[in-house]
Amino acid sequence: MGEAVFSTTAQQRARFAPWIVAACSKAVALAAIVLVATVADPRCGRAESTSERSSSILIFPKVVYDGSRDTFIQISNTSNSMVHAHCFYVDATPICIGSGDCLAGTCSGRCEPQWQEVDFNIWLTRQQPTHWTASIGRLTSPNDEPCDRNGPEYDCDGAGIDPGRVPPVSGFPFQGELRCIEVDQSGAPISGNHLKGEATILSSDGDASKYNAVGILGEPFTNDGDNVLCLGGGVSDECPNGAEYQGCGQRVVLNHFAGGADNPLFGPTSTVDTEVTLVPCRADYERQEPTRIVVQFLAYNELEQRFSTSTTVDCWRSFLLGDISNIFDVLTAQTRFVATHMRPSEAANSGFVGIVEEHNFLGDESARVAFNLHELGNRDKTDLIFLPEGP
Amino acid sequence: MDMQRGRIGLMAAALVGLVVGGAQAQVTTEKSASILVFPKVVSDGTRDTVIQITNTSNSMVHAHCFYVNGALTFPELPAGPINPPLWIEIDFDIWLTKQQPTHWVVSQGRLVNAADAPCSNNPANYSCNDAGIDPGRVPPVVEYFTGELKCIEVDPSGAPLSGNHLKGEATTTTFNVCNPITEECVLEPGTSCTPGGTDCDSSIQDVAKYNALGVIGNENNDGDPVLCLGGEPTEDCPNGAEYDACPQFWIANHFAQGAPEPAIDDDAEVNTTWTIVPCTQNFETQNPERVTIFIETWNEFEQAFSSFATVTCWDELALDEINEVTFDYQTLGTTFAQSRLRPSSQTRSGFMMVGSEAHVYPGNNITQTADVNYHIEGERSGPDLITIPFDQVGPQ
Amino acid sequence: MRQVRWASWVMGLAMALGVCGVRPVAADMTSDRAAAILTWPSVISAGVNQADILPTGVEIDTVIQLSNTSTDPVWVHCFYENANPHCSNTGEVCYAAEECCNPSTGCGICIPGWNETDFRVQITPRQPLGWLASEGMSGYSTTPDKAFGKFPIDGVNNFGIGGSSNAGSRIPPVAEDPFLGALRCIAVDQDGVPVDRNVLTGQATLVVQDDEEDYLTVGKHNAVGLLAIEGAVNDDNTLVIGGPEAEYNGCPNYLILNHFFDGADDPVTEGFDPVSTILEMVPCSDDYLRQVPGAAVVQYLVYNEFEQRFSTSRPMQCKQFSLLSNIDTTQNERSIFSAGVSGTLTGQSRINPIGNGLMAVAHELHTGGDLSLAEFNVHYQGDRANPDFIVLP
Amino acid sequence: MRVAGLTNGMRFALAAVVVLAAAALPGATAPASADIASDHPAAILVFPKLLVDTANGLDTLIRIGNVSDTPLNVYCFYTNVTPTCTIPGGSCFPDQLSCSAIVGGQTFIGGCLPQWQPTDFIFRLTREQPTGWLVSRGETVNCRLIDGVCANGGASCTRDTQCGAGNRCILAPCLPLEGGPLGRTGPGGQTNEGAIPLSPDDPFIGELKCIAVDETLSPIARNDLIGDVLIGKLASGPTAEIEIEGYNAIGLPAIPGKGNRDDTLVLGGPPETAEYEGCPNILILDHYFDGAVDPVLQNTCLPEGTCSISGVACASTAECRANRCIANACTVSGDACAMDADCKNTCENEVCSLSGTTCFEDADCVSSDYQVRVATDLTLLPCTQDYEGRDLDLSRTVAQFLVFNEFEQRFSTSRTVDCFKEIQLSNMETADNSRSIFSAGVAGTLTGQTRIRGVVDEDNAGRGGNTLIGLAEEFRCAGAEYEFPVCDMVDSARLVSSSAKNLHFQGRRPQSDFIYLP
Repeated sequence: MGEAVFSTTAQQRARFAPWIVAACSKAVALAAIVLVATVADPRCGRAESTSERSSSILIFPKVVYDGSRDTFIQISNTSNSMVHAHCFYVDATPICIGSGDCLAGTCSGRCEPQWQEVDFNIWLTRQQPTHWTASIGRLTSPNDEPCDRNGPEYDCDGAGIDPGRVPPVSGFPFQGELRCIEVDQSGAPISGNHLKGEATILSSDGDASKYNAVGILGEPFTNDGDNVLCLGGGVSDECPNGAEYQGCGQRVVLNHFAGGADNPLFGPTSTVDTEVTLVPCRADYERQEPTRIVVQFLAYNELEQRFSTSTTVDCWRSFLLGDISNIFDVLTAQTRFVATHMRPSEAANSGFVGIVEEHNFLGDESARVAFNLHELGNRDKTDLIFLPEGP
Repeated sequence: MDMQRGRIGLMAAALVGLVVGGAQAQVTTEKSASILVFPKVVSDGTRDTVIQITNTSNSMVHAHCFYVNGALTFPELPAGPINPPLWIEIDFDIWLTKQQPTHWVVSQGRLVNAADAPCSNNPANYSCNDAGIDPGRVPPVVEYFTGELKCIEVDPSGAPLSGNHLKGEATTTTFNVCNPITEECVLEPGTSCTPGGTDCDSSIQDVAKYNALGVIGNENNDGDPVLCLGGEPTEDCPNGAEYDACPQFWIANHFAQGAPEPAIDDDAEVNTTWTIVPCTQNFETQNPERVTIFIETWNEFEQAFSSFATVTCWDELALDEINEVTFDYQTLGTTFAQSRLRPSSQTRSGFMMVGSEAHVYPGNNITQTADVNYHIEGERSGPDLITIPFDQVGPQ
Repeated sequence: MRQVRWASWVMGLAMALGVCGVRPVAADMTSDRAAAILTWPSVISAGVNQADILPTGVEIDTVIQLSNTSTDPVWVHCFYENANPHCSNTGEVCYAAEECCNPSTGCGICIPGWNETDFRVQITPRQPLGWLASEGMSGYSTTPDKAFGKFPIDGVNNFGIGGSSNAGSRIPPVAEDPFLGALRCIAVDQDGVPVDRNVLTGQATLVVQDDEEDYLTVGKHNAVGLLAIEGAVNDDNTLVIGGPEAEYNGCPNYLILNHFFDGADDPVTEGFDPVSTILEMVPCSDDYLRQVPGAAVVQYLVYNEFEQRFSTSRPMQCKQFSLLSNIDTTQNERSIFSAGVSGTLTGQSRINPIGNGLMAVAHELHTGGDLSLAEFNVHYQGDRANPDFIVLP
Repeated sequence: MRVAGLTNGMRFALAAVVVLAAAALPGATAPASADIASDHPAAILVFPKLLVDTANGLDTLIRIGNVSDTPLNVYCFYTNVTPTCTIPGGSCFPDQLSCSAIVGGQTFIGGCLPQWQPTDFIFRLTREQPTGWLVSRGETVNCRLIDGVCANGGASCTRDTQCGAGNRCILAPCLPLEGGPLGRTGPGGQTNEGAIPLSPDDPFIGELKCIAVDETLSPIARNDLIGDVLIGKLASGPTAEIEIEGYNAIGLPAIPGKGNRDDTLVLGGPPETAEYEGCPNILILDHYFDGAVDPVLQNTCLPEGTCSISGVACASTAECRANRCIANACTVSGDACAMDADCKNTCENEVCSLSGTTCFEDADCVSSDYQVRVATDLTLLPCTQDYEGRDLDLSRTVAQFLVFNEFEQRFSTSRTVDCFKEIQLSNMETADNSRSIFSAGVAGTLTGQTRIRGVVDEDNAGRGGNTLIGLAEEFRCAGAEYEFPVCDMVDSARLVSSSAKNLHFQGRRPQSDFIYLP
C-alpha cells in the first residue's frame, strides 16, 4: 500500500519537522550548511501533487478554444502579500501536414502535434482572485466598469484589478495546457504556495465542466530560485539541493464507465465516453523540447479481472480511452465500471498529471463532467521544468 | 468497542461466579439459551405454525432439532385406548451464521435452495419465503401434526454445547375453514358449513405468537447424549446440572373459563387452553414421558381450588378438559384467576407450558386467540433428562 | 385496507457481544418471573367515539392483569404514563400532524406529551386482579359473581388471609380518551416505601374490535418486571436500577427483536397477506417527582437472513410507538425494515439504547384479510454499565 | 520581467528571505503529505451531497473503489437531511412552499422541520475493485435471481436479448462478485458481501460517509478508498435533455499505527492522539459572484436556424437575445403574449410590465433580453459527527465567511451550520439575492474568493473541533436581464448547465474533530 508508506513518511516528517526547521533556518544564514543539511535529509523531498491546496506551480492540463468550446480560467492568491506568477500557455493543437483541420477530422495528410509555448506574467494583490477567458485573455484597462445592482449591471467581465496583461491563446483552434509558476518580483521561482486555480470548459450550447488546477507544492527551504525547477526526487547535477517542489505521483487512478456502457442516471440507451487529458510534469521552455513519455495502463473491472495496454503522450495529449484500446470497452470488461491505473513507463523521463472528462450522451443530447484524477504512490525520480533564461 | 469489550470481561467475570453457583431456574422466554422448546407447534389443516429461530452470537451456531408429534393416531376420532397419541419423533439439523435469523413454515419445512428469489421492491416481490441463507434442510411435518419442536445447540460434531446462542418464536395462524367434526367455521362459532367447502369467510384469520422456552446451558456440559436439566451429580449426570433446571412452579394468570370478555359488550367470553410438554424426554427409547400436574387455582376472593392433570408426552388441554368445575367462571365467581401448577411429587419429570386465550365473540361470530408465556417460580430438584440417540451425537 | 385503518392510528415515529459459550447474566429484566417493579409498555385505549382518530366503529382497549404471587398481601404504587401527543394550536389529542390542521387556527404541530397519574392498590395473598384501562377499578363487589371493575375484598364485609383486603385501593381510568401510554407498578409497604418483594406478575391484553367491519382481534403480552435485589432496596424515593449501587436488577444493554420485515407476505396464508410490526418502547428511567420522562438515543442493528447488516438510530423520549418501517423514514417501502429493502422475510433487530435503558413489546399485524394481531415480549442481552433511576414523588 | 543584474546566488538569498517571510503567513508552509484530499486514496470518504428525486429524473450515482490488492470492508452511513413537512402528504423538497396538503378539502401550509437521520450499512470491496450504484436503488448481493424488466415496456427479462434489438434488460442493482453456488467470485475466490440500501427517502437530500474497517468492523488504517459522485438529471419531455455534475469524494487519510480501533475516530489535533488527518482550518472557494453574466456563453443563432443555448428558432443572433413572442409565449421570460411588444419590459402605470417593479418611464424597466448568469450553491458539513449519541450540539458550528472581490475589497458574513447546510451563496445572509455581498451587483466584480472558517466552540473542547468540509456547485441559469438567476439541479427550469467542484483547504487545527460510531 503505497499510501501507508506515504503516511508513514508524513509522520516521520512531522516528527523531524522541528529539526528540519532548525537546520534549514541556520541554513539561511549558512547557505552551504543548509544545503548539505537539507539535501542530506531525504525528508525534505516528497512526491505529491494536489488539487485542493495552495501551491507554487499550477497546471491546468486542459485548456481549449475551438469555436464550440472555450475555457474560463480562475486563479487566486491565498496569502496576505502580493504574489507574482510566470505563466506558460502551451499550444498542442495538432497541425495538419496537408490540407484540412486535424481537430475537425478533415486533415487530408498527417496530423503532427506541435508544442508552441507563450508566456506572460501576472501579479495578484493580497487574497485577490482573478479570471480570464482563454479566447480573449485579459487586457489591462482601468476603465472596466464594475458590476452594479443599481444599474443594474451584471455583465462586468474585466472589472477588478487586472493581474497584468494576459494574452489570448496563441491560435485558433487551441488545445493545450496552462502552467503558472509562483515567482518573486525579480522573476525567480519561489516556494510560496500561494496560488490556487480552477478551469471551466464551456460549450457553445451552454454545457459546462469544471476542474481544479493541479498544484505542485514548493518545498520551503530548498528552492534556489534558479531556472531549473526540480520536482521531487533527490540530489542531481541539475538539482544540487534535491527537490525544490514536491514531485508528481507515481500512478493515477480513475474509476470510469466502460466504453459503451450506459449511465444508469440516464437509462439504458445512454452512453458515456471517457476522455483523459495528460501532460508530462517535465517541461523545457528553454529549449522548447517536448517531453515524450509512454503511459502504461492497468484496467480492473468489477470482477477483479485485469487488462493492460499503453500509449504515448507527446508533450500533451487528450484522448478517449476507447481510442487507446478495446480493453476499456464494456464488451471486453463485461462490467459497467472499470478502475484504470496509469503510470509512466520505467524508461520515461517524466511523471504526468491530468484530468478526465466524461461525455454523457442520450440521443442528441450530451452533457460533460470533469474530474481530477486520483494520485497514488511516490515517484522517486526528479521531473525538471526549465524556465527560459534572459531578461 | 473497547469499552464494550471491557464490559464483556466484567460480564464474563461475573458469570464465572454464577456458573459456579450451579443450576438455577433459568427456563427463560427472553434470553438466548442452549435448548429451545416450542411446546405448541401445529399443522392440522385448520392451523399452521411459523417457526423463527435466531443465532444471537457472532459465530456460526449448529442445532439439532426434534419434532415430536403428539397427534392422535386417528385425529378425527376422540382419544381413547384404541386411539392413542402417536408420540413420533423426527430430527434434523440446522446451522446459522453469525447473528442470522431464520424461519420456516412447519407444513412446508425449508429446503436448501440457493435459487430462492429474495424480496425486492423493484420488481415488486414480497412473497419471498425461504429467501436468505438456508439453515439446512428442514423437513415438512406430516399432514396432521400437533406437537412440539425442541432444538438443542450442538457443536459442529453434533455434541451438545452450552453456547446459549439461540432464541425463537412461534406464530400460529388459524384459518377460517370448516371444522369437519363440528361442521362449523373455525373462527365463526355457530356458523355451519360444509366440510371442504368454501362457505367460511376466508378474510377472517387469527394469528397468535409466543416466545420459545429456553433452557440455559452451564459450562460443565460434557457433550454426551444425556442432557441433565438441573439436579445434583448422579450416574447419568456425573457433572451435575449441564443445563438449568425446569421450574418447580408455573404461575398462570388467566381468565376463568367462560368468563365474560370485559372489553367487549354482548356475551363475549374467554376460554383458555394450556399446551404442556414434559421436561424429561428420551428420544433413544422413544418412551413417552408421563407427568402428573397438581394445579392450585385462586380467584380474586383468595378462594383456592385444586385439580390435577396428566400429560403424556404432549397435550393441549382446555381448562374445562382438565376440570369442568374448578376453572369455570360460575365456580370461581371472578373474571380472573391465578393458577399455580407443579409436578406432583410422584412425577419424575418437570414440564413446560404455554397458554392460549380464545376470545369468543358470538355477537360478531368471531373467535380470536392470543398465545401467552406464563411465569415461573423456583426450580426442580431435578434432574430432568433429555436423552438423544447416541448416534446423533458426534460426527455426522 | 385494515392495515390502513390501523396504521392510520399509528403515531409516526450494535453489534452483538459474541461471548461464545457464556451463559447470559442472570440479573436482568424479566417478563416471566414475579418481580418488584412491573411495567406495561403498552396501554392503549380508544372508545368508539374517536371518529377523528379511529375509523368509525373501531374500539380499542387494554385489559390489565396484576397478581400477587405470594402468601402475604402487598401494596403497589402505580403510575399511568400518558404519552398522548397534543396539537400545539387546539390542545386536542393528535396522532398525525394533519389532525392539527383547523380552518380557524391553521395547522399546528403535534407535540409529544408526558403526564403521569398515580394510584395505590393493596393486593391480598395470591390475588389476581384485572381491569380495563378505559374504566379502571373502584368500589367493591364482595360476593360472587363479582362485578367486573370492582374490588372483591372490602375489609368490612369480607377479609382475605390474615385479615388482608383491598381496602384503600382505587384504580382510575386512563386520563384521556383516546389514550396511548404505559403503566408502571412498584411494590411498596403500607407507608408507600419501596420494598424488595418480587411477588408481582402482570399481563396486558389488547383488544381491537370493529363493529363496522365485524372483526375482532386480540394480542397479549407479559408486563416487564424488574427484580428487587434482596436487602438492597432502601427507603428513599430514588430507585436505583442496575449499576454499582443497584437496588433493582438493571435494564439490558440490548433488546433483541425477531420480526417479519414490514410488508413481507405471510408465508402461511394464501394471497398477499402483508405482515408489519409495531415496536413500543418506554425508558427504564422516569422522574415522577420532577415530571421528567426518561430518554434515549436508540441504535438499531438489523440483520436479514443473508447475514447482511444495516443499522439506523433514532432518539426517543417517554415512549416510542412506531411501525418498524417508520423508524428510519416516513416512506415505509424504502426503510431498511421493509422486506423489499432487506431482501428476506424475517430479520433480527438488536436495539441498543444510549442514555436510559429501555423496555419494549412488539405488536405483529397481519393485514391481508381482517386485521389479526399477535403480541410478544422481546429478548434481552447484557447489563448496562450505568444505572437507571425511578424517582418517586 | 526580471530585475537586471542579480546573480543566481543573490536571487537565492532574496528568495530565501521571501520564503521565510512567506513561511510565516497562513498556508505558506507546505502541508504534510497525505492530508485530507479528494484526489488521493483515504480511509474515510465523505460524499457531502446526494440528491434523489426520481419523479423528476434526478438521481445520484456513487462510484467507489478499492485501490489495494487486498479486500476491504467498507462501513458507510447515509445521513438523511431531507426536511420533514409537518403535514403528512406535504413535502419540503424542493422547498417549504411544497409543504402543504389538502385536509378536509382545504389546503394547509405546513412547516419544515430539520432532520438528521443516519442509516448505516456494510459491504466488502475485493482487491482493486470498482463499483457504483444509484442512490435511489442501492446495490446488494444475492439479487441475480430477481428478474429484470425490459427498458421498453417493463416485460420481465434476464438478458438484453430478451428485450429485442436496441433495448436493454434493467436488472436489479447487484454487487458483482456475489459468491454462493450460483454467483461469481473473483480470481482469488474473493466475493463481495453486504448490501447497500436504497435512499431512505425519495425525494432525498443527504450525505454519505464511508469508513475502511476490518472484519470485526473496527476502523482500520488503510488508505485505499477512492470515490466520486455523479448527480444527473434526466428531464422529462420529448427531447429528454440531460444535465450532470460530478465531484470527487473527500478523503480523510488514516495515520498508520495511530488508530486505537475503537469506535471514536479522532480527526487531526494533537499528533499523539490523532488517528486520521484533520479537517482543514479554512476552506477556500473561488466563485463567480451570484448573478454575474457568464462572459463566455452567448446565445447565438446557429447556421441551422436555432439559438445555440435556448434552442429557439432564429434568423439572427439578435433574435436569440430578444424576448420575442412565439406561439403566444415570450421566448425568454415565458410570459403569455400576442405580439413581440408584449415581451418587452415597459413602464405601464408606473409598473414595469414584466418585472413588476416601480417605474416612471421605460428606461426604468430592465430589459427582458436573454442572458446566461451564474449562481453558486455551497454545501457545508461539520467534520464532527456523533452517530452514537446523536448529539447535534457537537456538530453545530458557526461558519465565518471572508469574501474578497477582484479589487482586493473585503466583506464578511457568518452562518450557523447545524449538521448540514446547502444554500445559494447570495442567500447566505439575506433572502434578497441581489442585495447579498455574494451578488455581483454588490461585490462589483465577476469573480471572488471566499474563505470559510468554522468557529471553535469552547463548549465542545475535547469533543469536537468545529471544522467544516464542503462542496460548491456552479449553475448557469438562463433568463431575462431583470431576473436574478435562481436555478439548480432540482429547480432546473432555467438551468443551462451545472458543475460541481471541491473546495480548497488551508491550514490545520490544534483541536481534534471526532466521528463517534455506533
